[in-house]
Amino acid sequence: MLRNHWVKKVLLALVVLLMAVYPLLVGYSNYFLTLFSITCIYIISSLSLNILVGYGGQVSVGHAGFLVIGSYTVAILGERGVPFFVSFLMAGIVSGVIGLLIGLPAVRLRGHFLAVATLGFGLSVPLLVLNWDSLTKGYQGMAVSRPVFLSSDIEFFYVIVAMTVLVTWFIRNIVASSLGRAFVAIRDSEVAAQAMGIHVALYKTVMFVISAFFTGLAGGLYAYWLGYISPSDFSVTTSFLLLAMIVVGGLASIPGAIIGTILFSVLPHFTEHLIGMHSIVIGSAMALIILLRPAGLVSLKGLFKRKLNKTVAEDRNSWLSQQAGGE
Amino acid sequence: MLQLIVSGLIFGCIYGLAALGIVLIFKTTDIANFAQGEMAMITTFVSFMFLTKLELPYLISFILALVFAGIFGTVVHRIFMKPIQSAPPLNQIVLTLGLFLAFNGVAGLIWGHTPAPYPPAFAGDPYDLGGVFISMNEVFVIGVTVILMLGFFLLFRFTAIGLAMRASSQDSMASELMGIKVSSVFTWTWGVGTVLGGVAGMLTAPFTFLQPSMMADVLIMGFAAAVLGGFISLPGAVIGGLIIGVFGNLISFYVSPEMKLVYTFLLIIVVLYIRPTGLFGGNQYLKKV
Amino acid sequence: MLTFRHVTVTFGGIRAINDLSFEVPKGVIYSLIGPNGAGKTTVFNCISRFYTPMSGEIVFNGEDLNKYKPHQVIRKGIARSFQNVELFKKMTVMDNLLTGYHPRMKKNIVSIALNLPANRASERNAVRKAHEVLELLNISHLAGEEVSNLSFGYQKMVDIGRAMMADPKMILLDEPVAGMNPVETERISHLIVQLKKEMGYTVLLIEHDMSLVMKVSDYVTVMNFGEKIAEGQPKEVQNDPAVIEAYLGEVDSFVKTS
Amino acid sequence: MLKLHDIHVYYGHVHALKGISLEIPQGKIISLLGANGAGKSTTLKMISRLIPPKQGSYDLESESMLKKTPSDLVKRGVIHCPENRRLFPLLTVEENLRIGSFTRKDKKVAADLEKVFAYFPRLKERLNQYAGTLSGGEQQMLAIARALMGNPKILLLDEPSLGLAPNIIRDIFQIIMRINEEGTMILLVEQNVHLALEISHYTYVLENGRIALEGESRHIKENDKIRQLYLGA
Amino acid sequence: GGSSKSGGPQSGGTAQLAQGVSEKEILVGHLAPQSGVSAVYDLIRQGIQAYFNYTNEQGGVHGRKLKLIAYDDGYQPAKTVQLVKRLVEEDKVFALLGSACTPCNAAAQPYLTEKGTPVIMVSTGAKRFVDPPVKNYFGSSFLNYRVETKVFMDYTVNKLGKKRIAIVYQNDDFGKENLEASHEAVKNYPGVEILGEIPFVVSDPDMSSQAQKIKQLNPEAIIMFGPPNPVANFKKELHKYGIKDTPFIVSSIGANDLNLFKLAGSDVWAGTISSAVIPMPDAVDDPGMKLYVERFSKDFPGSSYHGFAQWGWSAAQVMVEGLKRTGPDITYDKFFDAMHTFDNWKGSMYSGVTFAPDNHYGLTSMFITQAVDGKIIPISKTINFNPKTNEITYEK
Ligand SMILES: Nc1ncnc2c1ncn2[C@@H]1O[C@H](COP(=O)(O)OP(=O)(O)OP(=O)(O)O)[C@@H](O)[C@H]1O
Ligand SMILES: Nc1ncnc2c1ncn2[C@@H]1O[C@H](COP(=O)(O)OP(=O)(O)OP(=O)(O)O)[C@@H](O)[C@H]1O
Ligand SMILES: [Mg+2]
Ligand SMILES: [Mg+2]
Repeated sequence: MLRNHWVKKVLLALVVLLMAVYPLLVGYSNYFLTLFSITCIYIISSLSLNILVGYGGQVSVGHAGFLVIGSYTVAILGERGVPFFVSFLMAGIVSGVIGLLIGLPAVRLRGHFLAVATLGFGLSVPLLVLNWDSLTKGYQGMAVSRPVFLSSDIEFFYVIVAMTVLVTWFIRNIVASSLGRAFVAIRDSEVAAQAMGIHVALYKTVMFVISAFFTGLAGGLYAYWLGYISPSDFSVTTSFLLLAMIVVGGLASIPGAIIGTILFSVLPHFTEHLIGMHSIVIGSAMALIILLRPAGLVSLKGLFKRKLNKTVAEDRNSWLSQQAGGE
Repeated sequence: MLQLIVSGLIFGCIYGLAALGIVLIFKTTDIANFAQGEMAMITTFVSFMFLTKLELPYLISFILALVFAGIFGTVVHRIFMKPIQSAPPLNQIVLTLGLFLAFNGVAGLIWGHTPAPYPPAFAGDPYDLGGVFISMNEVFVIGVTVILMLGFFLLFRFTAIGLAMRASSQDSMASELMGIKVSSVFTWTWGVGTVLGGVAGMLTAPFTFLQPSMMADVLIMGFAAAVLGGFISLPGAVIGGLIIGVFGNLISFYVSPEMKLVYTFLLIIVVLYIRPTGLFGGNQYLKKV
Repeated sequence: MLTFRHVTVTFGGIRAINDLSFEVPKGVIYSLIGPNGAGKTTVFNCISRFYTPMSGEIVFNGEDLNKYKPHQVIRKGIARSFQNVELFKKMTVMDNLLTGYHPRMKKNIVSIALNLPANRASERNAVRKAHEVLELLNISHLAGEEVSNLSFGYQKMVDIGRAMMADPKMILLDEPVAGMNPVETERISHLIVQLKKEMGYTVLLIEHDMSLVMKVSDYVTVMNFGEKIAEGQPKEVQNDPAVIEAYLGEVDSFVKTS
Repeated sequence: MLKLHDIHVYYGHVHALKGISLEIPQGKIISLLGANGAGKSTTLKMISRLIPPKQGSYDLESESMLKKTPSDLVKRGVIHCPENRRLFPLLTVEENLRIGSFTRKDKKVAADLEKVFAYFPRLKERLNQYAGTLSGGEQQMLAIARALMGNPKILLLDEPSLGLAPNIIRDIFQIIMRINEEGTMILLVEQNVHLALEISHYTYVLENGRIALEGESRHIKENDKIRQLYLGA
Repeated sequence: GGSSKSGGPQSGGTAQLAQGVSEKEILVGHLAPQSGVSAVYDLIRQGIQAYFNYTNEQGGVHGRKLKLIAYDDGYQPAKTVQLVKRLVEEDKVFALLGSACTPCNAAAQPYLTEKGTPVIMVSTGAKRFVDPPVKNYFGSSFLNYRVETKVFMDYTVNKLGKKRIAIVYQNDDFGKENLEASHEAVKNYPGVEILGEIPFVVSDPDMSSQAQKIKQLNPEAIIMFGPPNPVANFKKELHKYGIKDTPFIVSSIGANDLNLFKLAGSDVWAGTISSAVIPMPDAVDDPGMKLYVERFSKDFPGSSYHGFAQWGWSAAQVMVEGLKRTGPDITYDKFFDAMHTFDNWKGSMYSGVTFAPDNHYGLTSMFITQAVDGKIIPISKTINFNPKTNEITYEK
């Protein structure tokens, strides 16, 4: 147990170090920086979605809607001269507020009903953005500029990395807390959750808000990184992909969401030149991984955990015999 | 106005047909099959091969394509779905999403992305019924939808097979203990569901033209229809489709076409707010402690 | 402590509880028995506020419970276990218990997200309490197991343990020893007495195992068809002809349940 | 005549059954006892082939059942009434019973239906209620009734008395004896050890996935260790 | 914006060859969706590839072979930005050719402008890529939307003599830009009125409400901005309601495809008016066109050689001509200068290509077409548009 903890810490430190020196490793290539940044942005999004879907059991297939809201918030506020930190935070807050509005009716729905309601949200947001010309400049999209002190890509790269680490840490804390347990409790049994004093409707809403908040931040980072945002940036496909990331990685698992996201963000790098094969490769990857690892990629670590499990089982059995012999 | 409603009804039937296949598979296997539309599309392409390459008559091609669909569905179930039958539903759904992408890509590789005209079941000019135009083909679409809906409704309600299908979705382990071969039931359902999808595809293609992405929108509307109708009710699926078709057309005309989708989902959310399990969903999440 | 006054609950045409009145005094073990479908679990579900009576009042410590929502009941000091175990299946035993501690946790989102000392302290308290409960139930060795991997008997224990986490004033136990053998039943009956004596809980118990009911109860109410048909000391009730007729049955050669 | 020899079953890495050998001879009631988690339910699930054994042999009327599916066993009259009832909550009582006779082609289904209604009159009153809304005991009755509708030759009962009122328990055990007299073999898992030993002919006691003790029920009843461990002195 | 830490393309200098140009090869990048809903755009790549293959067989450009590096950006702007960086910084291409999707190109524009990589004949007719001229952006592979719209308006009013016009537009960047241009254009014609503007969504097969609206408005002419599928569906729907004779004018993207006769039905489609910068393969007897049809069908059998593929081929022709004019020592400055020497160049399938330092439209010459007897034939002489004066002149 203790050793396990230690290994984990070293691993984490290594990962953070790797993120820090990454630009050096790729020779400051802007392409590889972008690949990494976009991956980070999707990691934040998929971790947020995981709160809702993996831990809370509330299926959302419209999560990209929050990315749109976050990214347009910084674009619109930025254009009106609102300072960076404020607009960035507002990306989360506005998205969180919309999450609240969506969450309020959504708490009554379950399973596929919720899925289709959120699908509607994901489809509608880009349409609204497209048609609300006066605010969003419609089809033309909006330019987004970074503050002067973060204007170089390498600087902003580190902002994204820092945000990713920070948000991952927040989310880890949340899911490991009473809040996270309440989410899982709602997923596993609403009745029992109520009996434990968990206000199901409230917590479902909280889930939506937290999830939307962080996704909104991710949307903000996205807009800043690319410097331009249009209504076609996030479609339902994005929402589907986010869902696939967390499921293929392994639901209700932080490493799972991260692994799944990296897989689907980096895979295209190897398939983009295969004309017309892109969706075949992505789709087959989804199907095959689930076929081979129905519980997602993190379940691979079960292979290493074998020993541990066995000891628990043996413990129990020896305890039973003791009881049998002793009394 | 009347014309709007009639056109809405026709597209409603198409959404309803797509929804029927989705609901059928869901009702039995508890899986929302996102690959449904693409499987229908492939079936439609296959029927088109029969029509153009082999120059078979429409009816023969139609039937042969449905035979293909039945085999296709069972094979997909055997290869992809059966091995993960006991995985959580969401994982299975994501697998169907993967199939959706892969099938779409494969169809693009084989048949290309240029839209092709697909013949309607009945050619001919529309009839003018006092200012409302309706063609023979459209009448046919409505007829097929209603017949299929009724047929499957009766199957589920009154036959032992139907009962076994319902039981399998609720508790597959207990169903096994009743002597039901759950995975065979599931395989059959996938076969039949794919046949239903194929019918939807072949009736949709004259409107959307034949191309790999022909079912994208129809599938989304099919899901919307299924949910509106309660997701487990076959008549609900068709009625949901009709409501969406007509409502969408009215919004399109009186408000604006680009807001059709937004309003349609708004309608669904309002309905679900009042009835969280759709119009004919019944008590799906019933649990007594 | 808890009073039912003329409570009636109906489902469609069925009267699950019909004009039921009884009173549970503080600090006793009060048993509710009766044939299957008599309405006992429905009584629990009314107290938990999953069902709302068509008429009548349920008063707990002077407050009408009907004005609360299900999740508020535990904060009034009433915890419960479930007849068919209603655990959080994918959680470990420990996490199930910790969830039982939920009402007593600090819940400041900022403190949680930043994992501030206040949050950690509250988390430590919960874990300490959980270990105590595990000890009491004698299942400490199962702390790290996912509950869906446990056999039915152990799941029942976890279910009871979870209800104990909140340190309630009153605990509702719905058939706690169903699926346990006599030795295990014995252990649970010790535990129930302990709950009353050492921890000062009031226990409301539903159970079909008469050996347990007779042994631990201070007072028994017998229901049939949603109505009270008898009440009193265990011994009195046991010999009540109406109860024998409706519930216990003739004690013939091979039935030695009591 | 059903025979298990040296059966091993694993749940992932958990070794749940470690070499079980048991027999259900013609016309007998066999009881299977053991503490929580001993592997009783696992044994039944193995027999109905819901889970596969990793090792060992399993014969029914001298034919190996290792390659069979649950539905094959149902067709041969091995009916399993599982732990936790496993009713179909969204089917009505009537539909649950109908599905109990799903594989049967004989004409006696209607008569059997009347028979189970005679056993459990409460079910007849609740024909159109969803199984999921029945009370705990009513659900248990339905689970047993549903198993009986399969016209079992060998009936596997996993804690049939669970959650039932004492008078109904008595009824159930009488029913068990009656159908046994009519020729059905029974494998009974019970926590109600007194009763189980009372009505069964032969008993196996499971401990940690192994058979710790077996013998005629009346002898087992007298065994000191059993008295101490399962009967509560 | 991107940092320019690693040497950008400009650092080529005069002595050195430009990025992506080696002794043997010239690397050219191309981005478009190649799978999913918008996969038809892949035909553009096929057109380019076919012409590159042909050129390479002829010995290449000044002895250098052309190599096309194409990626699938899936119609997602973020992907495009990522991939443009990949093309420029990792693959080190010389230029980008014929990339599709307006928002995608728009997202990449700041980066490409800064890097200075030539962007030749983007496959979008949006104004922002050609006007005001950007140093390294040259032309679009199909007609500029606004130019086309102006011509349509002019043609409808002056040649057809219609004054009450209904506009049907696709509800996206393409349709809306055209709509805006229509409103601008109509101001020049007193007495002409836009009766209504009716949007539609490209993926929605149901065009009945739009047709109903038309019936209600009863216009003298209908101008529609959309791609083939909805256009065909709409025309069918109009027919159903008996609206058969009202002039129906459709943007070239939606009309330059013989497939439409099949999609809509021959008699339904007949009469439709559109414009073109390239004649339909079967409408003219021209060696260049024959070569195209032959080569394209050989390289991509089964692909449709109408429309998109033609644009790809012609865009490639323009680029190759530019490279030829640059001479063997290719630098960016020389290349840009060479591009500016195009003055109504008729060597490609386009009816004329013009670039000047103050005009990066490229395509300013077109003609009106009409669907007749299963063919799409020119019904006007060349029409020229002058971007400087906004004047439209009809060649006699
Ligand atoms: N949601 C419901 N819908 C319909 N009927 C219900 C519902 N809940 C309970 N009932 C009925 O109400 C009656 C009382 O049920 P309850 O669960 O309270 O019985 P119980 O006394 O706990 O029985 P048991 O000892 O068998 O658990 C039963 O007949 C049951 O069928
Ligand atoms: N699905 C499962 N996954 C992992 N382990 C399991 C699973 N089901 C049972 N087990 C383990 O297998 C062992 C035997 O379980 P089983 O359910 O057969 O016990 P049982 O004798 O029926 O107990 P009870 O009387 O409590 O029902 C137990 O240790 C249990 O924890
Ligand atoms: Mg009960
Ligand atoms: Mg068991």
